[in-house]
Amino acid sequence: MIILFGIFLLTLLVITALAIVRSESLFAAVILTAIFSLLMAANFFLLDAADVALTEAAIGAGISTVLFLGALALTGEHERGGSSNRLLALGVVTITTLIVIYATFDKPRLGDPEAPVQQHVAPWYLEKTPELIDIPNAVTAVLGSFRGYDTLGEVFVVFTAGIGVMFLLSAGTAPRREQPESSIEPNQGLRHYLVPRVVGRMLIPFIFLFGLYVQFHGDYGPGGGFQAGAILASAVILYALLEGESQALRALPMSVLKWLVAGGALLYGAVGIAGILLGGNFLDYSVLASDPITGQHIGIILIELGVGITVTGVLLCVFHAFAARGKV
Amino acid sequence: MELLGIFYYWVFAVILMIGFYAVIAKRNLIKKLIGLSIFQAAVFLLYITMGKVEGGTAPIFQDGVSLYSNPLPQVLILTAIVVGISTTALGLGIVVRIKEEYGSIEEDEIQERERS
Amino acid sequence: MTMVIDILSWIMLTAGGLFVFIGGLGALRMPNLYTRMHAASLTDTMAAVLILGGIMLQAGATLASIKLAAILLFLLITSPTASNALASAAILSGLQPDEGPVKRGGRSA
Amino acid sequence: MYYAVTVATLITMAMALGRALIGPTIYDRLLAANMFGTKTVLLLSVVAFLYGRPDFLDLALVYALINFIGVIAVLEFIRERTDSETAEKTVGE
Repeated sequence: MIILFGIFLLTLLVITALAIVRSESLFAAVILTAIFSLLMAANFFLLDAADVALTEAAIGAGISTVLFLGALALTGEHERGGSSNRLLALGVVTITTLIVIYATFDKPRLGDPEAPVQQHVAPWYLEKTPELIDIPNAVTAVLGSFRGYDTLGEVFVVFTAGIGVMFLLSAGTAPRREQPESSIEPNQGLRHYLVPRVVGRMLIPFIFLFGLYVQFHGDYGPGGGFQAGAILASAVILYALLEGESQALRALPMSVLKWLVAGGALLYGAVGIAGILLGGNFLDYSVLASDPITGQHIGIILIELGVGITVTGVLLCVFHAFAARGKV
Repeated sequence: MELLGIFYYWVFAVILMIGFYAVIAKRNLIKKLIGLSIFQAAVFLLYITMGKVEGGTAPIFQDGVSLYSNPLPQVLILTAIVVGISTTALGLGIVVRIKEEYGSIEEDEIQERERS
Repeated sequence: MTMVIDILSWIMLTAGGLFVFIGGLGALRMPNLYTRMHAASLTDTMAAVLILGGIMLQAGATLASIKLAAILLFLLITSPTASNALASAAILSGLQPDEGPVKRGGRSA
Repeated sequence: MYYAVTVATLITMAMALGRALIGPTIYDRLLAANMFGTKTVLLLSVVAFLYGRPDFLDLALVYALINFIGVIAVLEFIRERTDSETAEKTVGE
């Protein structure tokens, strides 16, 4: 029965994707992307990937819409229409689709426990997690400890992307501060819209609280640094939308955000170095405490914290970079 | 069941190619980026689909459950989603700069501007 | 006793499912934006109360019930707010109630 | 019985998607997206119980908390646009 639900949702997903590509208005395409993200999260959940669904939810529910709208505000929201070499593109796409579909006949069926992907390291991870790390969430164990190098790399990619956006969008224009503060319209957000403002302000503490819960409960349930970073960033972005961007910058100044961006990645790296100094390998947490399992717990909490801090910082820096560009 | 099991991969192929079409055929740069994120989503879906085990449940240990889905693809995709939004933001930043330099985000207009 | 609770929760779940369906139908069939918004808010509030309440009765006094109550609370707070913000945005861009979509600069896609 | 609710929710999701595809205004699409979000919350809660893993309600909670940020962002976007249009008009006059 569940598999039928999954197929229904997947069909909706295809329809949505088609609609996104066909729509002339970029604004409509962005809104449809939000629906696409909701469908993806529901699908991930049906396929047993609670952590992934949580990440998709935290990213897709607010941040990606906000970023795309920020870019649309700077570039214009209508596509001029028309495609270059439409027939050629359609031909290439059709042929590739057919080849990929032909290839799927050789793939293992959905849920086959004998499939090659289930035979490799995955059983080892599942078997050794209770013994070596002793936390219920195997995803966090693999993310933080078994494949800590990967995650370190991903954190640095996020870090680099954040630096890149800040470089790109701070170049070429006079800094805002030189303008008189009382130019035509001080950026005031949605202060005149009472209902969203009151309710939003009331909810921000709860979003923060929930973000912290996701951050520190990640060992026991779905969650972790990536999701928590996105949720915390959503809370601050909500504040910025309601009270105006300058207010949000007053609460969390750019200098603090830059420290967050670098500090999280540094914390992650520092945990790795600490492992070396205490006589283990890089990112080997077992030596952090006298008991290896406690050491693993400490290590995972610290690196998840680092991930959370960097993700929050990068997402907020990117948001502010787009918002500031619009005001110049 | 045979065909149902393979349907997931077909959906993956179709969504992948919808995104691919947007990237190669659309002239608008933001549309291309949206297409790229659809392409990305299709890959995420493929990975998660491969990790599913029949009768298993999410890999968060619970008493009385012995069969879990594969945690490894989930770890890869979880990080990839966050990396995806950061790189999309980078792409949007580049598009904004292009708009400021060339006054347009349509590919052919930019090329015309470049030639003249 | 469990029997009564079971029956009650099934009734709530069925009614909730019905409301969800009616609301969806309304959102699809109503003539203009503001009436559609009315239909959609039906599913956001009434159906959510019934469905989540029905599940809560099934779950009993557990942590899950508390989480469900929190979901219900936040849903009841946020979705009317979203409707309000949506209506404000529509009014702001010149879409009047009682009229169809206003054609202005090709904004209505 | 959970199945009945799930099916009803899925059908409503399809109808909301239909509204999002028809439009005609972007606000209709936004309304549909928002409705889709609420339906996803309900779907996720029901499926969590269907799977017998009620600890996954966190997911539904995320959507219940932050799904309306998208709508708020659109309101801010429209406000910004209207403001700049009025400003341009005043300058033009």
